Amino acid sequence: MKKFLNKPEKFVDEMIEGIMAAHSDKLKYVNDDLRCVCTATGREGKVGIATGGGSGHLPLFLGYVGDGMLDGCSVGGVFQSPSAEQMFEVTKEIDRGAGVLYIYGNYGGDIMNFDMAAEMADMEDIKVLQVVAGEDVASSKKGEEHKRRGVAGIFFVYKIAGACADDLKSLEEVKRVADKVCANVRTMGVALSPCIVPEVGKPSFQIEDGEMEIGMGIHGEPGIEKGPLKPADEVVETMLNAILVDLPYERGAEVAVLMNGLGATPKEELYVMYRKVAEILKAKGISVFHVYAGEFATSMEMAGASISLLKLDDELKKYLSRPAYTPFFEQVQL
Amino acid sequence: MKKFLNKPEKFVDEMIEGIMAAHSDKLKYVNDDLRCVCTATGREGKVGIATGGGSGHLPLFLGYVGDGMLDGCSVGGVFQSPSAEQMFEVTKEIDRGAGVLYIYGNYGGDIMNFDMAAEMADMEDIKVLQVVAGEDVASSKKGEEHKRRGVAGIFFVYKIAGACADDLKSLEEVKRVADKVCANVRTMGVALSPCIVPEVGKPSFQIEDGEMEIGMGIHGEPGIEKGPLKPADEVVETMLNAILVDLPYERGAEVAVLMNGLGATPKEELYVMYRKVAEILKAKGISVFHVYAGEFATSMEMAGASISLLKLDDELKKYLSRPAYTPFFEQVQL
Amino acid sequence: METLSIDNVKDFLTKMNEVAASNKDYLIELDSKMGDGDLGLTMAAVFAALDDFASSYEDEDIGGLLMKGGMAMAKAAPSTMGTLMATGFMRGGKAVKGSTGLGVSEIAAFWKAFVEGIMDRGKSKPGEKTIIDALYPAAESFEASAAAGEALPVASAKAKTAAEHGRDSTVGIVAQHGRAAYYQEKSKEIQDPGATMGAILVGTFVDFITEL
Amino acid sequence: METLSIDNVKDFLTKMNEVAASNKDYLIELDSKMGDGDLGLTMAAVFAALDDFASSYEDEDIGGLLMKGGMAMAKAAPSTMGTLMATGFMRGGKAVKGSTGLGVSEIAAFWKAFVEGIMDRGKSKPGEKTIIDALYPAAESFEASAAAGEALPVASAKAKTAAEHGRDSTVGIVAQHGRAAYYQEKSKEIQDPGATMGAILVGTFVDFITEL
Ligand SMILES: Nc1ncnc2c1ncn2[C@@H]1O[C@H](COP(=O)(O)OP(=O)(O)O)[C@@H](O)[C@H]1O
Ligand SMILES: Nc1ncnc2c1ncn2[C@@H]1O[C@H](COP(=O)(O)OP(=O)(O)O)[C@@H](O)[C@H]1O
Ligand SMILES: [Mg+2]
Ligand SMILES: [Mg+2]
Ligand SMILES: [Mg+2]
Ligand SMILES: [Mg+2]
Repeated sequence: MKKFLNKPEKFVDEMIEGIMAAHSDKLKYVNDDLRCVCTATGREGKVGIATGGGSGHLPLFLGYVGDGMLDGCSVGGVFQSPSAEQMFEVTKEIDRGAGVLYIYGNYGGDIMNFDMAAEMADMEDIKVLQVVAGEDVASSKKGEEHKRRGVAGIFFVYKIAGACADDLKSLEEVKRVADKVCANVRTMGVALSPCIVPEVGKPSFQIEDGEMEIGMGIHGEPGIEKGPLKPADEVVETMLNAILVDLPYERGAEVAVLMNGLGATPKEELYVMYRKVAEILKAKGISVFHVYAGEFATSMEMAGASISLLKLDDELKKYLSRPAYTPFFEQVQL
Repeated sequence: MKKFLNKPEKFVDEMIEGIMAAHSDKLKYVNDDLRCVCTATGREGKVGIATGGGSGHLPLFLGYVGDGMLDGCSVGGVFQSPSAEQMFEVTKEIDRGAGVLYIYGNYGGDIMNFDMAAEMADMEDIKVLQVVAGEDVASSKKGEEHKRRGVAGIFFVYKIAGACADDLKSLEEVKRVADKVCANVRTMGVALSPCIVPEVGKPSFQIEDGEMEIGMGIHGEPGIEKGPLKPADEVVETMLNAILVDLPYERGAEVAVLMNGLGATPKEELYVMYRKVAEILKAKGISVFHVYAGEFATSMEMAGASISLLKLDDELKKYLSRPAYTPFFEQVQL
Repeated sequence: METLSIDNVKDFLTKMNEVAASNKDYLIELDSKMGDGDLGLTMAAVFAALDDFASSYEDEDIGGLLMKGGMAMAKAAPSTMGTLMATGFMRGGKAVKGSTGLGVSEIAAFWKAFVEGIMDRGKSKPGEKTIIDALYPAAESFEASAAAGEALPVASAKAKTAAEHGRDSTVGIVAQHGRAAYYQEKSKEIQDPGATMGAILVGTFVDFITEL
Repeated sequence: METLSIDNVKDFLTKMNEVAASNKDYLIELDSKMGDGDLGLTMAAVFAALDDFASSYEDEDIGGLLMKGGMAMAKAAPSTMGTLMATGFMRGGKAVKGSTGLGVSEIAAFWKAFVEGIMDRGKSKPGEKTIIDALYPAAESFEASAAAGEALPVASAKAKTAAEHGRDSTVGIVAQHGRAAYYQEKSKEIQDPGATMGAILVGTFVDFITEL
């Protein structure tokens, strides 16, 4: 294991301390719990948006806490859910009377704990609604969308729900918009190499030399196609076609594209891939409103990428275009 | 070699095509040469800033072409200088009568070609001045600063010179400010794994299992300390102390810090490192104005990081704080 | 003895704390086969927190004790089973809110709500190789006994057997939840750690009653 | 024959184009030992571009021909030697701007500016295992001959020998520029490809003159 760290068991805490040391002007701890982070300044009457999940996916999840996006986040160990208690503490902190929306990925531990946190909040009369993002088309077949894992596409849910809450819309309204994003976003990933959980010290899954695994999850969950690494154009075709038929995205549709690097894969390769994405979309008569390319949801040093497509309408476009400003993500008005 | 690409010899062109497909609203080619890129819209009377260098370092160099930063860039093959001719074409395109400033890294091939381009520009009465960035303290000892390689610190030169040019300052003035940045920035890097030039197909240098190389250059140029990977805190101490004594940065100084990932190293680790950086700077009475953390100057999938410190005065602070907006870098007013 | 007083309940919680502590290593070993091995630690932690809370509980509403005790457990340990156990006590307590003594029917109501709370929280049902497989039959048995008007000792004995059978039934089925599910077929031959813990919980409760 | 007319110069450039082409594989092989092996390709490309430009050059200013020819070479190939050769012709041409015939002293001035241009561009000097090691002695020799008023054939013969000695002198010194420098000690025993090309250039020029 070649990583810049001190003690593996201190990895997450020291990472958070580093983030706080760098961005204390924007972020603060909730009652001194390193694993509970929220914006330095809340806004009265605004719906609070909370997320949470395991570490090892920066900018997920903590990185999207900031202006125009999220208000708070609970941080778990590497690939582990934070506790219901921590989620509840964040909930209390960010509630400004307008209620709190939970947005998180479709993983058993997280669901269980957020449900629990919601129950605790309910006991203290804090109104909580939940949106569970699951858009990885490789993780479950059509018809079983509710079983799909949440991956990079959750970025769009954060961005758009965040802008909507920023408009001081009601909790129900912010949830409605967030659900709309979930309904219109699809993702497919491909992995080239595994990653190492510091406390484990060795890869918890393998990808053979010269092999790739299409559809593999960000924790190494098995994918749908294992085999020799193909040329970028072929890989993109397989991924994008699976995405396109799933929603489906049809001729005349307008989309936002997210080219996401899993960690080790350089931007050069993301753009080689995007070249083909653009070619295919053009041929299919699907227009691209905006392209995001970079690292939005990672698995530490894992090599690989994911492609996400969000089908837009005027409302989603309006909120996607709004400026946002967090320590990990900045966007001017599009 | 595990990379998303088609033919290795098409890697750079297809990468640029992808970038252009994604960001054609901001960038355009100079007379249809893929390797010559500039902003879609120039500004009359503004000093043009051009850079250029080899590919494989995104966001360097192309990625900083945009509002508030650079006007044009010539792109070479992976780790190879673009041609003087391409630099010259970019120069002609971005000259708006106020002259053009070249800002590039201290590498033989680039120097030779930019000098040549300047001579060609001179023959066509375009006023050109040059700033060569070299701030890697590991690459040459004190007293031989002129031999130092330019690495991630060039980001600060781009950002500040770009803001200055945006103020419609004169060519001489923009150069003065850029030189001031060069004089006040220092960088030190550490590498954990090599990278592969697509056309070569195998690593052109090695780092043994469990080993690190402090001071290694972004093309694998030999460093100053080779040995077993140490705990992050020790690595940071070695790097930062070398930086601090070099300028030197003294008690009371105010700095901007750039924590740069070389490619495969995840943000989690950059922040574990920053935690120690903040601790050391605090102990030394050096205050931090702003922290940039992410991938600013990479070597494709190389694992490693670099730390850059820029000593600030009011002028540098003013320009550093200005907003900037390129396809690869966005900053709101600080 | 036909009804449990709040002091009986508190004594049970103290005993359960001891039992969880003494089973720590056993549960760690079991959970290590196909989990992350934390089960022993979490169980010791949550039942210590519950006992701790109970000893400082002033009111005489047993439901409140168990419900708020569940909240205390939730704060003590994040892992799946910690959250599920906490949920069980919260929901079970809610079901007997206001009672100052627990008879067979209250006890049946408690376990029924307990297991349903876990099923609800875990989106799981019997036969999926989880703690449910031990708790569900036990709850059913208590319910039947209550309906048949059986005495507490009799009802208890039946419930314990039901829980143990349920635990044993997890051998031979493929895990569908938690980390074990990643192992698919390989998970078949292993006795589910959660179900094992479930049987320990019911068994301890029953033994406590019979010793009264 | 004591002075070269513009047609002589154009003929020389045509011959140089042929020579570069015929040395392509040899130079590739040489540059492959410690470089990227492109030298043969670049040299063929730049001299083809130069010859091409010359044939379409109308004016009779030899300086202008060589200077603008250098510009044309620069566009033809990006690698180090391409840029350096182009620089040499641009600077050399500048030095004899306006002349319609080249005598020994103009030729000396041309080579002097040629090599100084390269030294300036490459931030290099004699003894650093580069093309300079071949060109510098040749330029010096022409200068001396001009000062001594020697005839062109005599001056040429001396210059050629000087260039060859210079080329040979690169064996045994460690490379300080370009890719070869990365090899440090290992680069010692190899004859510098650039210096080899430098000697070919001067040699071809001299042979051309003597054959006139
Ligand atoms: N969705 C679920 N519903 C009910 N029980 C579950 C569920 N997921 C896991 N379990 C139970 O939890 C046990 C593992 O608990 P624990 O070790 O705390 O999990 P982890 O360490 O993976 O968080 C399993 O043996 C199983 O009985
Ligand atoms: N700074 C320099 N000054 C003068 N000559 C140089 C310099 N650097 C390299 N050379 C010459 O260039 C030759 C290599 O040319 P070339 O193959 O074009 O380089 P590359 O392929 O690395 O760009 C070397 O043999 C050397 O003679
Ligand atoms: Mg990375
Ligand atoms: Mg990367
Ligand atoms: Mg466990
Ligand atoms: Mg070469």
